[in-house]
Amino acid sequence: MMLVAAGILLMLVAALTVAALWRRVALSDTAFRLFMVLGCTLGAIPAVRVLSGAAVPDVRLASLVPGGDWVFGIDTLSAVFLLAIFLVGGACALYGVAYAEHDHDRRRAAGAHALLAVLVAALALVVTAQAVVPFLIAWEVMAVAGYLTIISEPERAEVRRGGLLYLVATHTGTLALFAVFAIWGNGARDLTFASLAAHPPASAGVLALVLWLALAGFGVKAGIVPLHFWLPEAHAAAPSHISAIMSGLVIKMGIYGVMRIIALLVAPPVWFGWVLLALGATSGFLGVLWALAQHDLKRLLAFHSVENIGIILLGLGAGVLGVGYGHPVMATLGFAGAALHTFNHALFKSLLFLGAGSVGHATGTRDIERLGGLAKRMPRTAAVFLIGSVAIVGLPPLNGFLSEWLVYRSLFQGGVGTGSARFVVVAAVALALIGGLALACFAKVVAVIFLGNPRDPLAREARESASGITRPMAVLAGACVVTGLAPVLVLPPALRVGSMLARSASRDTMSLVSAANGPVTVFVLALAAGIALAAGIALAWAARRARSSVQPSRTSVETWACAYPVPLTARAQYTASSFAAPVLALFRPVTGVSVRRTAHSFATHAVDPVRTGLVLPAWRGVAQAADRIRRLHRGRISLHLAYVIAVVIVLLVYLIAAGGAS
Amino acid sequence: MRLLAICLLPALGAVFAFALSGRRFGAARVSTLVGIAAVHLVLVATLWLHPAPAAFGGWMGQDALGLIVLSLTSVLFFATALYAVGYLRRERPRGGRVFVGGLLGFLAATSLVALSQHLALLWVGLEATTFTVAPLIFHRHDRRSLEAVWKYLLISSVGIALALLGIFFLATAQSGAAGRPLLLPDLLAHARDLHPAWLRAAFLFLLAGFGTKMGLAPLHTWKPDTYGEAPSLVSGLMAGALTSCAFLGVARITQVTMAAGMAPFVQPVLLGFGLLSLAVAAIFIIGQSDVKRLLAYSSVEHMGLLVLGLGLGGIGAYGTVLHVLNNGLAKAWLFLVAGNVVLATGSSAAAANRGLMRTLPVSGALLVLGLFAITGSPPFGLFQSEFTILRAAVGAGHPWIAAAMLVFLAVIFVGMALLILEMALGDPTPRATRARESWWLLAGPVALATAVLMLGVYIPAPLQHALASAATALGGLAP
Amino acid sequence: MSRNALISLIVLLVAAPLLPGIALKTKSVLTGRRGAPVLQVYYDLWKLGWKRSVYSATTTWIFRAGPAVMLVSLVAAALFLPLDGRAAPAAFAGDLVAFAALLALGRFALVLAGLDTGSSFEGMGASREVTFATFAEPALFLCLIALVLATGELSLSGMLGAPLAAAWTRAPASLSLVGISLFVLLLVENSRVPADDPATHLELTMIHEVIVLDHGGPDLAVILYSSALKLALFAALVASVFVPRARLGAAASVVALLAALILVSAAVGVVESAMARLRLTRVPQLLAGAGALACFGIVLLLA
Amino acid sequence: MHTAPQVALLFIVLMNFAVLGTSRLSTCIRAVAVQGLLLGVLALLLAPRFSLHTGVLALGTIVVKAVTLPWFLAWAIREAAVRREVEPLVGFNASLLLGVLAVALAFAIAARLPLPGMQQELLVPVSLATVITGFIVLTARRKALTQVVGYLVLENGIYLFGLTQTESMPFLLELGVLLDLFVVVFIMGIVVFHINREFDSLDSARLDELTD
Repeated sequence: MMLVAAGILLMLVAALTVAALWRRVALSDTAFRLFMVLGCTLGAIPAVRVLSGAAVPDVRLASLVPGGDWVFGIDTLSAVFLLAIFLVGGACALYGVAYAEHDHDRRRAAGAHALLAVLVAALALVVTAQAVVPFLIAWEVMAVAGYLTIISEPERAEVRRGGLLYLVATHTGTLALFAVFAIWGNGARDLTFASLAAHPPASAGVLALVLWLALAGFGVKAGIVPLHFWLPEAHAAAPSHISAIMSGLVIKMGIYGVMRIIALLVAPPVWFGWVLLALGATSGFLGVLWALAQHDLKRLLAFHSVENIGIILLGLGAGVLGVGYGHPVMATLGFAGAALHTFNHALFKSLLFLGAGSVGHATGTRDIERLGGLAKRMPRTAAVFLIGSVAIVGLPPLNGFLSEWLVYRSLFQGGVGTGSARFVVVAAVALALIGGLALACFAKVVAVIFLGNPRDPLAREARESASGITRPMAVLAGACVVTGLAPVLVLPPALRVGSMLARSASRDTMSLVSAANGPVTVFVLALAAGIALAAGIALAWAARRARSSVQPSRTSVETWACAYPVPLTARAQYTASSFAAPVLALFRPVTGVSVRRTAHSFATHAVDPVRTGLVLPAWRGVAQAADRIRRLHRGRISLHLAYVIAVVIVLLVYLIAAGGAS
Repeated sequence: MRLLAICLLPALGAVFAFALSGRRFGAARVSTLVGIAAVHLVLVATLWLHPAPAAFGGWMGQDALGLIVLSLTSVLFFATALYAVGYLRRERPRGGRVFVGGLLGFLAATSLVALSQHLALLWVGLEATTFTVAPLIFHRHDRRSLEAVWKYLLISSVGIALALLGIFFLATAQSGAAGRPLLLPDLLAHARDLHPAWLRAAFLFLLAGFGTKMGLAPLHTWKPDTYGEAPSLVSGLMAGALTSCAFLGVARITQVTMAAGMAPFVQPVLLGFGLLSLAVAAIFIIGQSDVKRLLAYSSVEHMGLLVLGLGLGGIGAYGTVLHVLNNGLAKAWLFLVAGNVVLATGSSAAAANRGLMRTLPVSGALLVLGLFAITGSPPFGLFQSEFTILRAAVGAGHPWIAAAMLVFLAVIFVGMALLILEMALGDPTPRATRARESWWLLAGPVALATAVLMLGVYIPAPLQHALASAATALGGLAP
Repeated sequence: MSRNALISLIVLLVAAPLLPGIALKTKSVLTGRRGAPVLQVYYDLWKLGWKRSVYSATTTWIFRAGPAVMLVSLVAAALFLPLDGRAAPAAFAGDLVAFAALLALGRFALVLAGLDTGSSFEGMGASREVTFATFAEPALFLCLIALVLATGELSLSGMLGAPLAAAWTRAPASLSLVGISLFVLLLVENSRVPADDPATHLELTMIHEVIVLDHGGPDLAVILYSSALKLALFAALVASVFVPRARLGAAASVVALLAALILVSAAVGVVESAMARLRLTRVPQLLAGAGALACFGIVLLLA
Repeated sequence: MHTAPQVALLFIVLMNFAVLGTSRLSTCIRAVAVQGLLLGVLALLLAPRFSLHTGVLALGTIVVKAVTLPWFLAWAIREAAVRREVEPLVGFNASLLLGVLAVALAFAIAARLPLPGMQQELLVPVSLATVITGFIVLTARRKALTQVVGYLVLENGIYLFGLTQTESMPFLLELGVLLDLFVVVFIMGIVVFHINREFDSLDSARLDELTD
């Protein structure tokens, strides 16, 4: 734990140096890069050690404020998140420095870097805090640092609105967390997680209240539908490397919270599992559907975070049901799937956001309808974005498939079991539908942005981003590929987390690890065999052709346009709206899409139905009610004195009533 | 002997400052203000190291609760004095004499309230604060401050009159019992044999009287006008120190009633006032457009929290006493920063002050951090006290009160965030250039901000001990 | 990886192009025409193999990689099917998910390759392909879930192998429902008549043919072979459900496999001759119908 | 002999009604002056034995409540040149009615609060009645000066109750209370003077610029 503390300290030092010497750009940038990389690696070491089975001693500070000692420690659950934090946090920090290299306002850039370092440090503290008070303090510092990084360009009204929506949502969530820990810690000896675990809520009613409040509090941060309304706005407002950290890490704290609550509860109730399953399915389905309807790249990716949170919840739900119905294997696989998907999502989602940032940086716009043909102009960004897309859709060779496979595996394990756990298997259909929609969405994104002809001069003049920007993306993409192709690296730690949450005996985990490890390697071998077979045929065929007199292929031809005399213009291509229209038509009531159809153009505009239909009207209602009450209170002095007299009379009546009673 | 000095020194200073009429004595007046503030702070600090014996025939004494309020007042006054140096240099007020005299008189009055063990003496001190603050509110001599001071005088005097009636009721209640009349130690010793009917009446009227001075809803109507129109440092002092002294009055009578075992009678009233204040603050904060009026309603909210904590008992009492300290420091910090804003742009309306982070970077940052502090976000002290009060609400078996408290806090956060963030972050009005912020105007708020941040993370041992004994005195217990 | 499984795999890979020919042959015979020879697809493959491939200027490496990735994914998917009725070359608990994901990978590659050309026809095809996929995947999973519930096995080898025969005795009704819905799935996935008409020439109505409009020469050959292989995979799936071949001998199982494939493609031919194309918006309802059948099967099993 | 204090108490209640009923400010001020005088007399009557303490106290009361403050208010009237409460928020007859109700309420409350060892059972109800009358005048009138008069009536009611505690309230504190009262009313007078100069009318209803 000391190393993590050292890492965090280094990051704060990085923040201070960049804030102090912001005038000397070169020095502060290199110092910042050095400290951040050093801090992240130092912090990552204990995480890796814990994940590989070793134990790291806790750090216990005497209680200086009410609420018992401050304990910090790393268990397997925090280790997974810690590793993701340091990996993605470091990459985003380096990307941020390169991104702001030629930013004219040096003061603001330095401020942004310092805040980013504080945000990563706060994230590390949140996952290592093992007591309520430090957890809540780190939680709010993370929320506030997140807010300040989001509004790095405050002059734009859209940024201010997005930031405010984020801040209000997280603060309300934090208040719900206050209630959770106040209720849970009511009878406990002190407010450390250990004593909370030793003293679970007594009655089922209190447990239900605590769980619903925890779901609300952590759900707002994680972006579970319908509490996700702030997420797209905040991501659209923030600079891309901040959205990467937001989506990759900050919303994962919501998931970490739910997992920590499950870890603290000896036996999470069965209904909680079904609720998680239902929320996961709705969040997943609605998240990807709304993503399909978006044209703003960052909003689209933000909605996809909601979808992936849905998938993680499906895993968690399967885990809780496994524990509830007494299926340790199902529980372990479910939790392992959830933990692994959280880690994977942190990797490929931040990769996609950095890619979006690179595209935005080069073209200056986020609206994908105006892009196209960037693969030729920005080959490295295109390749990396493609890797991210394949991973997020969960297609075989990469890590996204691995974690989705674990979740599927736990759901099917339920089906094979006996008793009412068999109904769990139906959730697999929801996951399949989500997968199908995700495929549609990312086919659209990749095709509309990178393939075909550029639809706008902006896209035509785009240049590849500097190496400082593409290098962190390459690192993340590499991580995705490695974890995808070498599951033996990632599966054992994930299963170790799963068994910790499912409280299954370690003996089971080892058998499970071998059970899970074996087949996946078989899968990779099968894939390799397929490639080898196809390559063999192709080579043999190419050799025969080479001997024959077939001319080489021609590449100067225009795309075939049914022999139309004029060559195809960019307008002939399918746009994002037209590509997604048939799918959205199937789910019209839920998508919040408004179609604008004129004689010569077709465009859809999508708005988040929860935000416009539920949250904003609710707030307007409260404000109007307050306004009406305020109008009763005009400024006249006699009215104010009348209030004083009214109080005196009420107190006198109370005196007589109570006086008589005692 | 030191207790007398703590009260008399500022009084003499006030007379001395009042005597130095004319502009050429301006520097002398200001140096007396800062000098006396410093000496007062040192004297109070010595009280912490080795407590002073009771003085003036037992009428003045030092107990945990009084000491906390006294040190809060002294710290706030010193910060405000530093601020006043910068303020008076920039404002060049006509009545500099009245201004400094009033401030020092205010310090004397509040010190008297904090140290008095005799309830009537406490009443006289509190009444004295009313007429020392009145000329300060009327500082700008324009139509709006005239209306503010008239409303303040009328409502406060009516409140104080009710408190006087309460004190007479208490005296009658004690007529049967042994011990010197109206002296807190004796009252507490013989609490059981006070006449119950009169004690109840005394509690209610004292609560109504001091509640008006505190600004509990619905007796709060003078607060937004007064804090809105008075100079910011005066509003800061009133919101931080004056309300704490008024709360001290309520705390004294609660001590007596708790000792007399009347908790079932007392607690519902306190809870009622607390929730009503939170509700009124929430309703009036939404859509607020003036930052000082916003802070006034925030003060109503925090007074509601104080009384709520007191009414909940258990660790709620500890939360309340800690909250007095936190709220005082945070309120003064925010009012001083609002003062900077008003000094730079001449108006406290949100519309006129957009883009503060660009024009007044340090004040803008302090304002945004202040928003998080005053709404009880964790790293700051107010989170500790509000969280303790919440835990007390759950512990005392009032889940609905805890729920209502959280809902109101959420709505208040939204209202305040809407205003303050729009001010701090909006695109600056074109003519506003980056003003140079003088060090005098920033020293106070920065010091107070670090104090509030410290209290959020670390409570020093002597303070912890004082808080615990104050909580037990109020019928609660330390967490 | 028994010898028999290897032989069945090779038989499948070789015989794949035969199936579209048989389907076409049956359709033309039933509609009173001689129709193209059964081996027509082999001739096309050979012809295309020797042609020069032409690539449009707007395309990138994705256009060239599309067909290759599709072929590889389908071959890998074939490895998981228990073609000899007992065990697939590669099998592990949860490989049904891998099978579905490989199909999805193939589809993703094809769609991207199509969109790379920047022509509206490919865009149209891709959009429709993706729309049908959103319903096809859940339908496929419903069928697989039903098989899991029926046989209590988690890998395709188990589900479609020996335990399936025992399962038939226990729940014949639900398994037949699953078989039918798999057959409907086959028709939609391989763009057979009710969903799409392989013989049409009007690009606006095509789905699969229009995605590959710009592919030529060897690329088109690979794509033709891949789609034939995909048809063979689905036919094998349907065949394994209806005709459990676990108890037959080594040679007998291979013959049985071939016979089943021919039978299924003939059935496809019959359906093509009997029905006309559905309107585009009806196809999702058709898939939903297939899904409903599978759901009904599941309910029967769970009840 | 105890009838004399009762007579004085009855006169105080009469003065209450005078303040409520009259529309002329000068009558109000004279009524308050008489009340102050009666308070001084009562202080002497109620004290068990005449001592320097009670003598100085009574004298102080008379000087402050009966002489200086009314004189100061009269000066304020001349300064502001205002004669009459034009149209009060609550009509004069309605105020009188409220006054009667106030007395009834006071007696009801006093019945529930038995004053231990109190020989003068009339004193508590009268003081409560005066307090409530003070409230009525404060809220029912628009002129700032009338509101100050209302505050004085309120203060007299409380002071009247204070007389029961002569032996428990040390001398210094009585003076403190008197001093406070004097200074507050003095400052109110200055503010009234400013209101008159600013708004050239004493109608406090005009003071409603500060709203949310």
